[in-house]
Amino acid sequence: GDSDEGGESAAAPTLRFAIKENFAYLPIYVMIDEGILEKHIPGAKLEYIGVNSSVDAANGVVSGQVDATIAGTTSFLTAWANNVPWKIASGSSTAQIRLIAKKGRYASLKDIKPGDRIAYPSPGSIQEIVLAMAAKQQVGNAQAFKAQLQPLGEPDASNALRNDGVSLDFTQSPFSDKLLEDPGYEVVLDSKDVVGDTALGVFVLSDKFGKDDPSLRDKLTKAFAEALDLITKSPDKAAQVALNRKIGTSVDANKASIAANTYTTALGGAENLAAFMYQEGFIKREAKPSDFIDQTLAGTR
Amino acid sequence: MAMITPERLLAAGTMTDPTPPKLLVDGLAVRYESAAPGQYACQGIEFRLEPGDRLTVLGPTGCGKSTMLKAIAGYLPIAAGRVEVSGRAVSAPGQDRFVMFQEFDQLFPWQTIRSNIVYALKARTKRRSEKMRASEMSTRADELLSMVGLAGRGDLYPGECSGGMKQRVALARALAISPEVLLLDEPFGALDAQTRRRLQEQLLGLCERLDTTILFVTHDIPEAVMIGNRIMMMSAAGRVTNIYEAENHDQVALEEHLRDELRSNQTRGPGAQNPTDASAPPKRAGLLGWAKGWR
Amino acid sequence: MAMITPERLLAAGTMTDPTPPKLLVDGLAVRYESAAPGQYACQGIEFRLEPGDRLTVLGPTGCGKSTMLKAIAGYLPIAAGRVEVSGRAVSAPGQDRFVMFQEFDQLFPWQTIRSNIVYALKARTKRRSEKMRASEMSTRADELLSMVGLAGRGDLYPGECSGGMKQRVALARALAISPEVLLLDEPFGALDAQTRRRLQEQLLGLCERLDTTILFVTHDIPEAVMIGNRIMMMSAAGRVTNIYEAENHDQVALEEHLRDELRSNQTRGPGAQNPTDASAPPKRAGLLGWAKGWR
Amino acid sequence: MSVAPVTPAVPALAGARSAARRPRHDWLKQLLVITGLLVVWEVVVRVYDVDPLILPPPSSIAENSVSLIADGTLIEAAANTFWILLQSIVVGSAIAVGLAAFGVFSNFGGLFLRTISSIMNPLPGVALLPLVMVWLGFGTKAIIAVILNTVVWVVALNLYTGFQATPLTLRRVGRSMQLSHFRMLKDIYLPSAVPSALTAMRMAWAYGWRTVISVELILGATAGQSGLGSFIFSARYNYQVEDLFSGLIAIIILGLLIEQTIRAVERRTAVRWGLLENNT
Amino acid sequence: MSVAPVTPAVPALAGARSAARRPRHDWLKQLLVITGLLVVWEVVVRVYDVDPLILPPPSSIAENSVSLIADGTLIEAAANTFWILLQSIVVGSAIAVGLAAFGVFSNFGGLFLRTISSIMNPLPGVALLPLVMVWLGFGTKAIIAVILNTVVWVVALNLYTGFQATPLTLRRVGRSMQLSHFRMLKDIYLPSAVPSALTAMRMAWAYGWRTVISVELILGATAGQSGLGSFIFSARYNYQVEDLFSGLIAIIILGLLIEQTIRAVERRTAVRWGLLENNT
Ligand SMILES: Nc1ncnc2c1ncn2[C@@H]1O[C@H](COP(=O)(O)OP(=O)(O)OP(=O)(O)O)[C@@H](O)[C@H]1O
Ligand SMILES: Nc1ncnc2c1ncn2[C@@H]1O[C@H](COP(=O)(O)OP(=O)(O)OP(=O)(O)O)[C@@H](O)[C@H]1O
Ligand SMILES: [Mg+2]
Ligand SMILES: [Mg+2]
Repeated sequence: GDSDEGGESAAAPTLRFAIKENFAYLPIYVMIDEGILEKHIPGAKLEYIGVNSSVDAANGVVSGQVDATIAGTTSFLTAWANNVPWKIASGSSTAQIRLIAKKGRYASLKDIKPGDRIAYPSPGSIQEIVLAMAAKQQVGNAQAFKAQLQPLGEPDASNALRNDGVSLDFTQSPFSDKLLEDPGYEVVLDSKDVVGDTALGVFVLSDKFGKDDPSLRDKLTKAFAEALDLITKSPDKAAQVALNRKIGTSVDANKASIAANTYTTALGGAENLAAFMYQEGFIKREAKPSDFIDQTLAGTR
Repeated sequence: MAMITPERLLAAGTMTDPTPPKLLVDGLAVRYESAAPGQYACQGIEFRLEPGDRLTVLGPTGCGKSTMLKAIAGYLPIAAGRVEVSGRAVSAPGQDRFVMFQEFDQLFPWQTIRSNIVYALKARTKRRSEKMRASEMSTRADELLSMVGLAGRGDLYPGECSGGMKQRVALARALAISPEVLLLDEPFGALDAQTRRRLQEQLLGLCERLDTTILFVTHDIPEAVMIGNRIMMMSAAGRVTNIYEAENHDQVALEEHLRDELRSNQTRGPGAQNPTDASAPPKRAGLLGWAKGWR
Repeated sequence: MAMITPERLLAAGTMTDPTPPKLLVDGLAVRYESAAPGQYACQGIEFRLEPGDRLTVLGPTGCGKSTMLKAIAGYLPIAAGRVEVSGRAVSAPGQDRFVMFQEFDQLFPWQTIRSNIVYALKARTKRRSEKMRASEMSTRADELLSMVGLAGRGDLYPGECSGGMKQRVALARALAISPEVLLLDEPFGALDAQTRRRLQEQLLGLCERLDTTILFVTHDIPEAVMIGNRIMMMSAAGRVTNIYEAENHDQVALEEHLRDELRSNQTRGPGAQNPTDASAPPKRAGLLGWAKGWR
Repeated sequence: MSVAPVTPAVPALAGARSAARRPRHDWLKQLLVITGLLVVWEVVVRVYDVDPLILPPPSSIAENSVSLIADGTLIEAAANTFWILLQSIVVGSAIAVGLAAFGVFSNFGGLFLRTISSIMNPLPGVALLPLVMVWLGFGTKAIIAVILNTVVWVVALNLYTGFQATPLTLRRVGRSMQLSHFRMLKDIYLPSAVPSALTAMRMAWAYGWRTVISVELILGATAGQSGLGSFIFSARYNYQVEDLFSGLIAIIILGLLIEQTIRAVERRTAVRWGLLENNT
Repeated sequence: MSVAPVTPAVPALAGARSAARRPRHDWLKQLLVITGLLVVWEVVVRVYDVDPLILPPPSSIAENSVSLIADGTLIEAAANTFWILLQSIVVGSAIAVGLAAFGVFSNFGGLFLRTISSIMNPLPGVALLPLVMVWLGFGTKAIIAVILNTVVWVVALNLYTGFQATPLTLRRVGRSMQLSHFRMLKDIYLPSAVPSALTAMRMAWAYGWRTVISVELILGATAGQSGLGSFIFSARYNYQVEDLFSGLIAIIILGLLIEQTIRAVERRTAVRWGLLENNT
């Protein structure tokens, strides 16, 4: 179509998103399915690239097949520190991550005994870093629980917690919600108490994206911000989008999951996370916000 | 030429002998699954062998001799009739009968020929709860090997043996089992005249001393007459035509008679399919002419 | 008994005949890898065959007859000497020579016996750029089958054939290839006297009409004398002892002589390993006694 | 010669005893085995009181499967994945035949095949994925490439063993007929390796399924086309355990159909030719 | 009889021509193959200018590997995983021998083996994981269970084919000797199935490695003991691509050593007995 903003670009651009069917990626689905992207970049061709983790997405960025995705902040930083050419365009969500255990066993991290196993998604994930920060605060040693970590995807981790395969599960919604429906479980640690409102999911653009037409980066980021806005204002619509995309089981359940997160462009606290990771040796490259946040987009956020 | 008359067939049903025969075959018929319905590879086979009997079997190629042997050994399902060893009806293989096959691949290729025989000795002693030390077994294996002319070659693998050597090892192995009834399928077919003669004599000597009962398939008429105390002739249709007592006949006349009978047994007979009628000298000029024109 | 003298060996080096012979074997020696150093399965084999020559080979079991055939066919590396077909030195297998093996497993088990022969016909026509329609091939295959007494049985698989039937199919296949030199390893060993006689005659007739050169290993002395226009005798050590021209001798006397020579060739001879000396009648009372006491 | 042949009477032959030995109702017996397994499953689930989130009883899976089949979801997903797998196995087997032939026709080839397969075979998908993604992108081509790496080695190694075990005499006959390498392969090595080849097919399908299921999640969750792998994973993520098992049952049924096909081929070839014992 | 035997003179035999045919320096040739592959790799990386985050050149991997070996990390991880794999393969092969024997000794057994393996074999790990965790928890036992599911079917199917292909005559000899089922298995079926069994071993190791690597991450990163799988995965998640490849190279080297062992066994058994052609 002929839009006032994109009129000069000769051919319609192709946007390639690395996605996965879960709530972290909801803003991208909403941006597309609610016509927001079409409004900002008319006629854009879309390609979806299913990924299993941020590592796959990063590899896609390296090989030039992925333009944009949502990544965990810490996963992003690990990749960035290893020279993956991508930058944060915007915050996405402050997903609520909770360490859950059976009721009455752990008042704080201090009660965790050496034999207890803690399930978490994968090395380098937000959970690992948040746990390290909490360990530093509560026990005085960031690496205190390193040897007890059990990488375990969901829903295996929740099932393992139910069956005493692990003692604690560091997980996010909807899995945490599902567990907490059962009064036999309680939250031992909430990410909010450790890192506050830090954006734990970030919207990331490949450095190569928009080489020919730098305005695309700007347009896409604006569209993304609008999608976040829509999720916050009309969670029903967003819940329906999720369901259409085979995420979640019902609109009501989805609304609850959406409510558990804050979808916002704010990036507050990412600097602290980066500094902590560098300080504790999780990354080897000193991370200054000006290096990993797309400065040209500062105004759009 | 002397007058030759065959003995009556020793049908089991008509017998009233109180001690059971070593081997009784009564109305045996065998049918392969893939064969046409009603077509038997051998049929109506009837004979009885007393201890020490040596029955040699003659018959045109493909007439069912090996099939009969395999059925007696218990490898093939019996379509009709029965087989008894010392009065026990048998339908599965057992150490009371042991077969030396016509094929060259009956030795275990993963054992030296000595070990092949030692293995048979072990199987035998285990079965009969006898006791024999390993060194003793090895010695006996070597004795058996030297008996079949393979002294000092026990370390060869079957794959390193000539055809005739393999067959001799197979014979030695059968002797090692020392079964009640020895079933031999053309055991000397791959041997030169000299070695063959020597092994025939060895076998005869052994049978006489041990009273071993043998069933011996061969294509060599003099061999049949020399080895057998009784000679059985089969027709192309897989039936027994006659059984002769060797001692009742002049050897030369019997051989001549058998030659004639074998000739007349070449076709499958009335009612059966007639594979070819080529007992006449080759008159198929057409066929030869074809081959000539073709080169 | 007539006086028998062997012909001189036809050593190739002494020949000045301008036309090359059909098959020239000159100083051939073969050694198996697993054999002791310096031990040859056959050695010093020398002969030359003109078109239509039929050389039959006799020798004690395990003396190296099959080995020699396989080396001439090009399957085994030659340790010394050379093999020439029509003047061309050969070291790999080819359609100019074709082997019928001693073993029973030489047919393709996945094809009916007719298809086995049709396959050979195809290989032949392809090689010689001849043309033959499929239906024609099938007809010729059936002709060949009926020639070996298997008319109407072309649809059997090799696994459904008796030993003798398999060998006859193998012979028919070799004839289908119609090579310059036919190498036959005991082709009639598994046949009854009657069928054997018929096939001998068929083979002779065919060879005479087609001038096929054949090398024919057998254990049957009368067969060797009947088939061969020349007869070669080998010793246990794998050497040629003598070659006889059949037409120069009285048949009965020659057979008798060959029998004697075979007897004296049983041992490996001076310098070679002597596997056993059991040509005497079995006097091994110890061995037989052992077996007796043991039952 | 005055010999009257004495022909013993052939007893009346029922013919039934040996005729009934042929393998019949094979699938019926197989059904029996499966029913047995299902009963064991149902009983275990009930006796150990297994959480249905971990292992639901077959009865409730069956119910669920019926509805999934009715609305076409399952069949479409299975068909998509099956099609990809079929392509991969055809291509992979062709490559494998080439490799195995190279291995058997040349000494160096044998060494090469054994070396490269002992290098490539144990490499987990994680090592190949980045490369595959770079060179083939994230679509069907990439999935096929990863499955190929599974299929090729299993088929090539089995075929190579089968080729090597071809009886020497048969190989010699072929050489004397001066068959080309191609004809040696087609007419001698392959028929004689049929038992190994069929085992290879069995395993290629099995490992192919495993691979396609796990790879689809990573590479194939592309919008338009959804296969059985994505179906299973999304069922798993959404705690629709019955859906998950319905997906697995689709795999199993396809696997059994393939087994029946292979078995039929086996009976018509290897068993008929006497290369394999027939014990159905 | 006055026949003077005429013995032709045997020409002087060098003996060298045929003696040098035995397979020697096999590993040297293998090294050559591997060097060739490495050179191809290095050239491809340089020519296509592949990002080292995706595929580093062998030279830099080598450097990295040396330091990892020097500090013991790699060797310890490899040893841990190898040990688990070895145990699984021994146990798995034992089970497989039992299944294959059951399959060949009874008609029902054959049907059962084919049915259950065509059910179990294609099941991806995702289906088994929840059950394994419930019943065996985390740790070595669970890892072994998952690897067993890989090993058992591949070995059982190959052995079953090998058993079935045992020549009829040899089986008949065994039956006439009235060998027990155990002896039939040990002395007739197994030796005759050695070529299939060795192929099975090759594949069991290969697929075992694949499985252990992916399963270790999920089930086995137990506190004290860290295996090659965890090593590789943490390398991958931390973008230490050179570490990842060093881990893979450890797998490859172990794979080559195993191949050499299997090859030696093969030469001493199947090739020596004439069951397999020897083309080294
Ligand atoms: N496995 C089989 N399936 C079907 N038919 C068979 C099978 N084996 C043999 N036959 C058929 O049975 C008949 C008898 O075969 P058998 O092997 O008993 O003959 P034979 O008398 O031993 O012959 P030979 O002297 O040639 O060895 C033949 O017509 C043959 O075609
Ligand atoms: N593959 C082999 N490896 C090692 N030695 C072998 C091999 N094949 C045969 N031999 C040996 O070579 C010698 C000759 O064997 P060959 O098969 O040529 O004998 P033959 O004359 O054909 O005997 P037969 O008449 O018994 O068939 C024998 O001593 C045998 O042990
Ligand atoms: Mg027979
Ligand atoms: Mg021979």
